[in-house]
Amino acid sequence: MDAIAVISIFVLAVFVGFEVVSKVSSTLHTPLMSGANAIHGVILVGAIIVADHSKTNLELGLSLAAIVLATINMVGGFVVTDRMLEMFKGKKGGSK
Amino acid sequence: MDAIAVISIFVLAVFVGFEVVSKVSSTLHTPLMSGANAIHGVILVGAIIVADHSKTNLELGLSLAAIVLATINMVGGFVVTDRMLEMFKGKKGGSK
Amino acid sequence: MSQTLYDLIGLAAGVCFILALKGLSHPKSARRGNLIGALGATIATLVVFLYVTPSGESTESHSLPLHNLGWILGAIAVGLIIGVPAARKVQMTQMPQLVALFNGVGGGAAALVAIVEYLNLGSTATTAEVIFTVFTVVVGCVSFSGSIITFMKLQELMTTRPVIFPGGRFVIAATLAAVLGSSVWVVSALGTTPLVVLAALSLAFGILFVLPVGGADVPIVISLLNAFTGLTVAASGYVLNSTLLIIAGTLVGASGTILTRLMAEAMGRSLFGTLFGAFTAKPQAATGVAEERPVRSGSPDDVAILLNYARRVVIVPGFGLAVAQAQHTVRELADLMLSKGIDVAYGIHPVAGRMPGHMNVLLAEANVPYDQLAEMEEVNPTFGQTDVAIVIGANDVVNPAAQTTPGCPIYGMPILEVSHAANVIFLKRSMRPGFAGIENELLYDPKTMLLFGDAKASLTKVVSALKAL
Amino acid sequence: MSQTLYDLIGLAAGVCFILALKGLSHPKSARRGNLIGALGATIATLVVFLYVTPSGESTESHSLPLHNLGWILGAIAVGLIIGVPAARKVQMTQMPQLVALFNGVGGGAAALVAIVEYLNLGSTATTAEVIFTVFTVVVGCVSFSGSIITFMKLQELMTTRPVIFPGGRFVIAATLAAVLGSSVWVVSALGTTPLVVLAALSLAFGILFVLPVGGADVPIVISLLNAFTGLTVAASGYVLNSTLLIIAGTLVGASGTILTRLMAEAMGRSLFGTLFGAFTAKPQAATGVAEERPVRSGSPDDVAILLNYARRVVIVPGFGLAVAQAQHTVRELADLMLSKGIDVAYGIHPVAGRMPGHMNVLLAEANVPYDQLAEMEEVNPTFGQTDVAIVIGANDVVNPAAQTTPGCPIYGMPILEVSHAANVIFLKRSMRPGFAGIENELLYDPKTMLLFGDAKASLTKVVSALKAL
Ligand SMILES: NC(=O)c1ccc[n+]([C@@H]2O[C@H](COP(=O)([O-])OP(=O)(O)OC[C@H]3O[C@@H](n4cnc5c(N)ncnc54)[C@H](OP(=O)(O)O)[C@@H]3O)[C@@H](O)[C@H]2O)c1
Ligand SMILES: NC(=O)c1ccc[n+]([C@@H]2O[C@H](COP(=O)([O-])OP(=O)(O)OC[C@H]3O[C@@H](n4cnc5c(N)ncnc54)[C@H](OP(=O)(O)O)[C@@H]3O)[C@@H](O)[C@H]2O)c1
Repeated sequence: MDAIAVISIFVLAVFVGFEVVSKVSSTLHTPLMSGANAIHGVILVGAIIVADHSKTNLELGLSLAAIVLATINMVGGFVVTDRMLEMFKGKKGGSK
Repeated sequence: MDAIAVISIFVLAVFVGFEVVSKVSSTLHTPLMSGANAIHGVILVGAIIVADHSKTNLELGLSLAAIVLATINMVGGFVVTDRMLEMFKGKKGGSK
Repeated sequence: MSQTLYDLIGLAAGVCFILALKGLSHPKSARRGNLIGALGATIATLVVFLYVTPSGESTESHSLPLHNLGWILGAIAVGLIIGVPAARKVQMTQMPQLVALFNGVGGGAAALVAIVEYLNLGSTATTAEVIFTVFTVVVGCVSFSGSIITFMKLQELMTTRPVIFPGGRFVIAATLAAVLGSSVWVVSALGTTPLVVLAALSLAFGILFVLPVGGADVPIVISLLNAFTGLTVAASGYVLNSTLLIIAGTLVGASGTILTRLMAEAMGRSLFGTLFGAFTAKPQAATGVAEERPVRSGSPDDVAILLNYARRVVIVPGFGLAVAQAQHTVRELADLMLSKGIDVAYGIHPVAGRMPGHMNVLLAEANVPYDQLAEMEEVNPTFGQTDVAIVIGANDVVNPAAQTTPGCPIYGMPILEVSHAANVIFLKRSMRPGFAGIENELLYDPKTMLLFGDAKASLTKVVSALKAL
Repeated sequence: MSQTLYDLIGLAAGVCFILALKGLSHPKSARRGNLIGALGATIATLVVFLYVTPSGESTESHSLPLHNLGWILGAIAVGLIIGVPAARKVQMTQMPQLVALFNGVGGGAAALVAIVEYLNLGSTATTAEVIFTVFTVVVGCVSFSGSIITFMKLQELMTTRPVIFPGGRFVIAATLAAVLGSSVWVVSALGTTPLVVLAALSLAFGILFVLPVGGADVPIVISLLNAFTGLTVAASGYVLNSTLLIIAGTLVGASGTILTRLMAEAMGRSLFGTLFGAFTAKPQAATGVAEERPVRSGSPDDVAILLNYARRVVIVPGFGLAVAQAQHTVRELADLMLSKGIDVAYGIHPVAGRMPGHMNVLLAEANVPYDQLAEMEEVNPTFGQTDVAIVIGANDVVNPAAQTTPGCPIYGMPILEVSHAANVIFLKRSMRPGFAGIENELLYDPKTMLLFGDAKASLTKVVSALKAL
């Protein structure tokens, strides 16, 4: 992909990120942070790619470590965000 | 530029366009339409490029026509939008 | 200038356009937003003179200056000479049609660019390029001819009512089929003839597509065509390999689509119904003829007396106020009433006039303070406590038919419910109906008083009568 | 799977992430948004097993399955086994540190990916790739070690107060300079050693960068590091030629930056001051020691009587409520007061607790109706008409020092002005200060009554006392 395409994608994604989040209420700051945190766990994809490319044991070891960390970030992040948000639905009332 | 880059740019620009405009009040519908209209006058750039590429008189004639139309769209659009918006500032009061 | 620098400047122009749209979405920053957009457009135009991306397939760069530079500058000058004075001199009442026109020429320009590039590429064009060219030609031409028709409708060069002829829907469907057929023809056979046929058919389709649209829906259609033109610009960007055009065109396409939906909502129309009006609407009996039924008409003095003893008055302005250029006079009246301790508000319908926000613009011109302008949702619940609703050159936006007569062209549009006020005064010149061409029952209501005459003249008389009291 | 299809699926995952952030910004759609994000992540992960883009320079494709497939699946399993239970079992009060930890491991993963790719590319790496690698390693390592420190602060494995040692600012500046220097070294010399040095220095810098941050600013720092990690993911995307990673990373980077600013605003902190605290703050005298001054402490019965005769009560929950897990008990108290005809509202400070929205989450867990939760701006003007403000496990968020003591760690933060209420009741266990470690003058105010003890136990006693009245 050529440089200008990458830069364009970057700039546009910056605007999307800014716009989408710019009016969030403070109640949602934490789940939003946690959800965004989970999203960058998609580095897992990168970790898998480099594990596939690995030619030495060192490379493989490091990339497996990256996979473990990225999986924790991604899966843990989505689960913990979901748990937080689950509590927000409380409105309907009813017993715990 | 490869296809995926073009598609990514397109998709991201769609989101930017949607997000940016999604909460505009009805008072600004017309200036916004008119301003967006002026923006697509940037096809003038395309018209200049094809005028430069033109090899036959037919091509040149058509691209000059395109330049005229695009210039009208772009410049006229920004001027008319500015005139509309100028009136919105009226708040401060004072005589006309 | 290097390719990368050129591209980066193009991207900067694209960012200007994003900021422009962002700015235009907020009253305070709107004007600056527009200027940022103009800046972006200027940068983009200037920089193209310094570097021209090699077209589509060919990768050879070429030396400056551009070929045909003199011609190009001349054409730009012609465009400026036509465009700037038109934009400068147009009256407020005619802005909507000017916007329609500008949009149309933009669509035309995009179609022409696509055609020239197609001729230029000849047999070297890739299939993707041909497909994008076809798209641009079709949509650009539809936008061009469609906008011309909307221009004529708004300028009242032709009827503002839906033009529906027997069998029309079949003609439209057939034209659409022909457009699609010749698109396939262009892609498979290539060559100039199919493209000319395609362009001609698309122009015809644009006309047929807009003709059946009712006058009230015209601004929605302008907005839609505007979004279309944006997409054609994006498609041209692909063919010309210009990131800037892709970004700018897509932005306009996306924001235009949202805007179209928002406008349709504000007018209480379904977008689908608007667009496929031709397929659903039946030819209607003309209902626009004024009937001979008794009405209560009054003198400026009668109006002044009613106002003088009111505690709360709501002024409902409409298109006629713009025609009569009576915005300053109405402000004078409002100030006079305020000085007499009367509670005065302006009830602003989102689609009063001929463009959304028309009344706001008009009254802002007369320096009416914002806080006196009440939006429809705000003012409707207050009509019950209102002594006089004075309707100045408005008609459709207060027409109860929108609530009571299913099938009428404005059915479903939210209206200003002036009939809940104790008294209604209409200032208009005749019994002629408004834009939608339908009778307004409220004119015959016993609590309605009509003051005939040009709005400005009538208002001036009312003001002096009120002063004299 | 063809490259194009693979890329398109990646783009679809990117769109999922956009929709996820969009959803997360609105209370109603937040949960669905998170699930859409999880869906996108799942798609992206599954599809990478079907096709692997050739890395950087090399363009040879290779046949499936992936090399080292078993190892890869095993590592994922390990990650799941660690991550899922941790996320499932963590208590609400510990979520912030868990988020910090997850963020840190993400940064670490990005740094590792960059290092491996660098080793793999060897001398074939372009300068751009090396620069992006350096960026990823530096920022990823800073994010990793910084997050670990924030985790330790929040988990109270170390002091929550700013750690400032004499000359600290020079050490930090020197480390930063060393990081920059070794970055240049990596770019110019290439090779493994410089990279290892760079990583080590970056880790050290992350620690030094976060140590001087005051406890109250920790969530801001987490958010900032989160944005940083996003950017490293985007940079990895460039090196690995993955549009998905570029989009996802940039999204997180941009939204994280905005979020950081919003959070800093909500806490009344300047972002600059927070980040460069190390360079501006002076070592402070410890103020966290409880003084020996008279306070008015009461019994549960005293509290119940005060409440019983109040017309309006505002409940101000804070971190202690979360510690004591007293959300159900507080609801019981509120319901009881309501049944006695007392006007009850919860005054929610945006940064009460240890994460923004902590109190909302906690009280929602106890099914407290939304309409009883009043935001700070709403509730502050009503304290004048409030008979009793009952502060349950909160301290900093009601500490007048934020308004009166320039230079104290929370100076400038908007607070809940409970001192305007006729009576203030504090439920806490001791005279120890809150998170920011500063004395609260309000505790010594004559109109303040203290009820010492664990919040849940105290509340239970108050409820039974109030029932008995
Ligand atoms: N705002 C938009 O975006 C937009 C755009 C296009 C169409 N529309 C449509 O336009 C209509 C707007 O409604 P509206 O109530 O504002 O206008 P209207 O329904 O068109 O009514 C205008 C009224 O003003 C009177 N009038 C015209 N010139 C006048 C003058 N010089 N002095 C006094 N009265 C004068 C006309 O009656 P006489 O001829 O008897 O004087 C007419 O009854 C709606 O149907 C709307 O859907 C709106
Ligand atoms: N919300 C966020 O995003 C966030 C994140 C990180 C930091 N912060 C910071 O955290 C602070 C939040 O303020 P806050 O007023 O909620 O909390 P705080 O200032 O930390 O005060 C908590 C109070 O609860 C009491 N407490 C603790 N456990 C208790 C228990 N089991 N029963 C009864 N009382 C108990 C403590 O006193 P005893 O020990 O005497 O009982 C303490 O005074 C602010 O400084 C804020 O800036 C906020």
